[in-house]
Amino acid sequence: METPTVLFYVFAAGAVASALGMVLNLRNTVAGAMNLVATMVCLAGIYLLLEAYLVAVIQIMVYGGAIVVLFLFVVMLLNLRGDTFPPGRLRLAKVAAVLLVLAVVGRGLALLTRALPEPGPVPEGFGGYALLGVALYTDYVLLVEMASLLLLAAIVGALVLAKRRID
Amino acid sequence: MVNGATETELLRWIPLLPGLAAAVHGLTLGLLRRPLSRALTVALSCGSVILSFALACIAFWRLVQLPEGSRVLVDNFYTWIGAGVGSQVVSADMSFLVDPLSAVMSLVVTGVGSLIHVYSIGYMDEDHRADKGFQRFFCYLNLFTFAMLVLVLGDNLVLMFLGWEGVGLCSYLLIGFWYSDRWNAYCGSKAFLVNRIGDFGFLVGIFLLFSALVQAGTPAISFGEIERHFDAIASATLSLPGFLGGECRLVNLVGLCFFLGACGKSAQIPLHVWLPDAMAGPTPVSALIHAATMVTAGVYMVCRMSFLYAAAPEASAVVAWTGGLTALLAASIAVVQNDIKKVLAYSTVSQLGYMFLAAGSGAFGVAIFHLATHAFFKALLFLGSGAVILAMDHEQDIEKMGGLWRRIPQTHFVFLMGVLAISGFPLFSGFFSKDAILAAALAAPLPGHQWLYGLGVFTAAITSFYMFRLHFKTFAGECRAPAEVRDHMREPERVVVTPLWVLAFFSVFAGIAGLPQVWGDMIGVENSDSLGNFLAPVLAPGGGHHLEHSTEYLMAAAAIGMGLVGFGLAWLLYVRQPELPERLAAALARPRRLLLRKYWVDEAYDRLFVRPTVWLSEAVLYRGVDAGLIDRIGVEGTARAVRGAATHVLRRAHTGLAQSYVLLMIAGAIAIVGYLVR
Amino acid sequence: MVPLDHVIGLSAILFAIGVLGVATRRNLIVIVMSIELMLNAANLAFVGFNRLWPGSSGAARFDGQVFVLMIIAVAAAEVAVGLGIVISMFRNRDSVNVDDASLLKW
Amino acid sequence: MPVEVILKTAFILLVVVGAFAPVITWVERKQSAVMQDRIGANRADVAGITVLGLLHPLADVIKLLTKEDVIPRGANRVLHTLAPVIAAVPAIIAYAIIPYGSTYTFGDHELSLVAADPDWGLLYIFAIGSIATYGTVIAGWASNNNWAHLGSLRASAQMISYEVTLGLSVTGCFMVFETLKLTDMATAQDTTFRIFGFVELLFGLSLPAWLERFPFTVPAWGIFLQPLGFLMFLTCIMAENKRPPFDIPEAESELIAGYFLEYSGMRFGLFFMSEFIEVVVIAGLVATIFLGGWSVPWVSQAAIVGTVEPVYGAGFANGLCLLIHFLTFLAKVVVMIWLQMLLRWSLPRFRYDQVMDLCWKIMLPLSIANIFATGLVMLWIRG
Repeated sequence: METPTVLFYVFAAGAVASALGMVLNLRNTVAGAMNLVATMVCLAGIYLLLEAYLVAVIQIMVYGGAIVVLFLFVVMLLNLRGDTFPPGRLRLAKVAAVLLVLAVVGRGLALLTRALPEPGPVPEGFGGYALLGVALYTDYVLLVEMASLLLLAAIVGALVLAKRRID
Repeated sequence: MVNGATETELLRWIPLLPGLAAAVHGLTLGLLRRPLSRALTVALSCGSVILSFALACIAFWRLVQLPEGSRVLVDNFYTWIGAGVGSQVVSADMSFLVDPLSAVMSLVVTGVGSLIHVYSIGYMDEDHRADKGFQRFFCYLNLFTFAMLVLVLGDNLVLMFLGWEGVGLCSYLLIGFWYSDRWNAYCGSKAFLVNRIGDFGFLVGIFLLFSALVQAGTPAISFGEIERHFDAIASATLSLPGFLGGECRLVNLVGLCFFLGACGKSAQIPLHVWLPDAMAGPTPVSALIHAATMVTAGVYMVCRMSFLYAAAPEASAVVAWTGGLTALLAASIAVVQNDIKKVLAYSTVSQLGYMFLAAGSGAFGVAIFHLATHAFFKALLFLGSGAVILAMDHEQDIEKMGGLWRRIPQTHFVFLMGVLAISGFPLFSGFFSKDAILAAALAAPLPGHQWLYGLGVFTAAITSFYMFRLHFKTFAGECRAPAEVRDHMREPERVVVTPLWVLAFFSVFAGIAGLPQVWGDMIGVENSDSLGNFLAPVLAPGGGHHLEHSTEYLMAAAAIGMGLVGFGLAWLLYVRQPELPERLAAALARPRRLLLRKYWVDEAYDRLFVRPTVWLSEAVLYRGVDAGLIDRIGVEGTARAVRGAATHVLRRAHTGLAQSYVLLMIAGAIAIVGYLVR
Repeated sequence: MVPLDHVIGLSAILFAIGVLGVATRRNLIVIVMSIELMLNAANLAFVGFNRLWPGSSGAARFDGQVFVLMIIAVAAAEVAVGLGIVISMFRNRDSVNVDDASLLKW
Repeated sequence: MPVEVILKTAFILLVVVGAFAPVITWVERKQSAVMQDRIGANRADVAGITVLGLLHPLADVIKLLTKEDVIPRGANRVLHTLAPVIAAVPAIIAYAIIPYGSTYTFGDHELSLVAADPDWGLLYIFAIGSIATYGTVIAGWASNNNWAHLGSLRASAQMISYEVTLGLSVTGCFMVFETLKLTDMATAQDTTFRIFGFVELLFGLSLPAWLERFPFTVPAWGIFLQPLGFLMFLTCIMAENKRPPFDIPEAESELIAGYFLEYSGMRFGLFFMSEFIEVVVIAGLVATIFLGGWSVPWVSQAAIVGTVEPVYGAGFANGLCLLIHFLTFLAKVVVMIWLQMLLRWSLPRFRYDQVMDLCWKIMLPLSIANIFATGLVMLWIRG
């Protein structure tokens, strides 16, 4: 196998393992968050292999650098050391859900055996910041504006939600 | 877009300047909730309108520089509404057009508008009512100027309609400017509603015309395009339901629809009822909107569509006859009015009737000529009456005036100039324009054109009579005002009087611009009708037969004679023998009552339209449909059904455990995806 | 060459893991993290498909990658609001257990 | 993998990690001694030879390596072990993309003095920097100590806040140089611009003759093109490094030592080292983006090579050029390190709210204004 293919499987295994690590780590939220970071980094590696360079960097910058740090920040702010909850009331339903999801994923993976075509060569500058930036500020400029508006709304919303009321 | 037109970016600023000023006013009033300082308001408003006047002058100058055949300036600002594909593409552009017709109109609008803006500085400042809103007034006034200029300069029907509605709105706002008085607000609503009827007609006309053009395969909405493709639909017919007369020529129908719009805006029978009540607004408003500019929009529109009316003789006949009858009826009502502004209002209706008489007779240029002269002398008369009202401390009843010529001589003099002009005193502007109208009526290719001429001449006599009656009762004789008013009476300040002098100058001399050829021949001037010649390329040629010069001299003599009769009668009744009118009133009680009640038109409308509508709204629509159907069954019924379902069924699904909802959601998603993938 | 159907398969697996996290974990923070994981899975699919149809030279297509950038922006907004909710819930109910957020039930 | 890359990597590691960082610890000691009017850092000796105190770093390493490695009770063992690594690795690998020389032609071989030169250049630094946050945050959390906990809370807030402004402050440079690649940036700065050129642009006049006679040219360095950007970038990146005056996560007087309170031995050493490595990285970055990198002011590479080549041949010319460039770059880095030391020992520590206010209320609006102004000027100049 070529190097990229090997790397892909390495990253894929890492991503799955760390994702499972996040979901199954019942005791330690911080460890879960660190697993999430690992997933993000693995995915960024896969993005690089898929020649989506800007997306890969932004994945690390935003997900790794901002979003998960926020999670950690909140965990630390609330000082959540243990994650022990009283037994829930939906255990049977949850088991059913797990089985259902697994079945569906299995079915979905089975569909993938009719392989996708081999990707062709990419054009010059594909995935680089220059072309992507041009695309963002011409074809997708409305999207960018909408995103900015959304972020503004989120900032305001988060402030209103989280600010301490001063009586 | 007109071929061979000269592009210029100048034109957009003519309407935009007042529009921006209005926007600034509106924003400061609406957002800051604190008026700007008086000086700033004045500078902004008057400055913008005067600048706009200057731009209009520049545009006019450039237009004149162009060779005669291609005197068209356009400014395609941006595409406002685009529609259609391929050969069917059509767009209503935010595009302004200055051709001779709109050049004259824009000069009148901005010129008279500037003077009235300046006049308003003084007039509104002396207004001491509780709800005075100096800046609000100027805001509306600017907005009006903007809308009027859009109407005049718009190069397509849609844009014209935009301005058309805009001026209607401003008219409403300004009539009800002192809205704390319910009567004013009522008058504003009345004007608005009556105008809506006309607007509806206009709109239907636009739709008819457009759909006909689309069916002919040449969709067009701008005037130039419509005119170019007009031949395709000139002979089209439209089948109407039987009770409406079956087959009908499309142009006639469109012409009538447009004329209905013009009736509403220009207060012609049967939609004339709003204009006298519109006098509830401040006097500058009456002068600007309800005398000089907005009410003439109908005339302008008919002239703008002159090619259509030229091809629709039946519609033209209706226009001419409506105009003639309106002229007569309004003049007759004016004879008995005692409110100084009401007299002028009816006089305006009457003069507008003259304009339509001319337009209907095919003499569109003459209509515009009279429009311009009327704008000057009627604005002068209104502003003069405003000065009188100011001097009389807001008294409008001429029964309580009299003898004012000694106390306010300047106002008296300019007012007299206006009276002479409107009465058709020889060599004054009104003389020439009215004479031209009468000549056009006599020469019109219409059934009963002699009768139309007779109507016009008779109306001229009445006009002269009521105008001199107004003048004598206001300025002559003894002062009947209360002592405290009489003693404090003085000439208004300079900012009020100066516009009057300017307008008086034009009232007297504006006739020269459109001196009919017959008088030109007399004094040896070639092509003396410079206005008519200037306008000729854009207006459809009138179809009337030519009149002999001798006939025209005779007609002029007749008109002068009629004017003198009216003057003499007024002099006899109100100066010579002031006790005679009362005796006459007693003797002619019934006709007088008919005139005082304005031929019972308002009452008839009230019975016929207003009350049934109110009843229908109240009993059927409100109690039946709204309260019964929508509220009881629709709103409350739905609520009850939902509540019932929720309490008995849906409550079970509400476990309060977020994850149970998540599970349901996942199940749903799996179901959907499963269905899609299968 | 990266096998694209395995990329899509990985995306599906990660998404499923995220769904499991949302469905089974009761820690609100972990639930939000699992949602992030699901978004990432979608991103992976987008990037993969974009790689499959990269456009031609001079006319490169970035629909998938632009989508990913937008999803990242949305995710940032979502996290900000979501964690704001977590904090306010912790402040009011002294817990991050979703089962405790049940005041509005019948 | 080509040998060249391995050699360059080894060179960087040797210079930066092996030489610079230890020396800087010594420089810091000396600097503090100077600032505090004492002699300082002159005791460590090998057989009586002190070498100006340069042996102190060596002594430090020996001490740190031999100390007991303590993991406190209740700490998360894995994360506690992992944290210093996460902190140190990004600092070291960040240096990979900083060019310490231009591209030189030897025969048919092109030698580019940079270990890695990805298209997305500076974004790499941002990505690395964002990962570095975790080291700090995890360290405080895993220590199971309230002071450490507070320190990492502060650190996380401070670092994500300043990352925003960091990116925005340098955007002006992206716009001016029209690239994200650090090598391209350095090359773009290897030129000059006429200081009064804007007069011609602004008024459409040519310069008066008496002014024209002076060679009023300035190196086209980032610091002259983006003075505000330079100040803000320096501030932000120093705040990212959490050294005084931005050391509120450590804040000896309040939090004892902040997030690495519970670390000892070489684990502490890693935190300690990464801080100094970052100082070098910062110096290198700032020198590259704002001080022209390897470029010699007023003398471009083409000028050097063009002058020497006819006399001594192409190989020698390029070699000489390489040497000059590398030394220039080294000099700039040293200047920037000195500047950081000076600031670190001159300014008192900010309060926490001051740090946040500085970021969100002053730097963020300023950096956005800078971007707008840059854009406007560029539009104006380029029509």
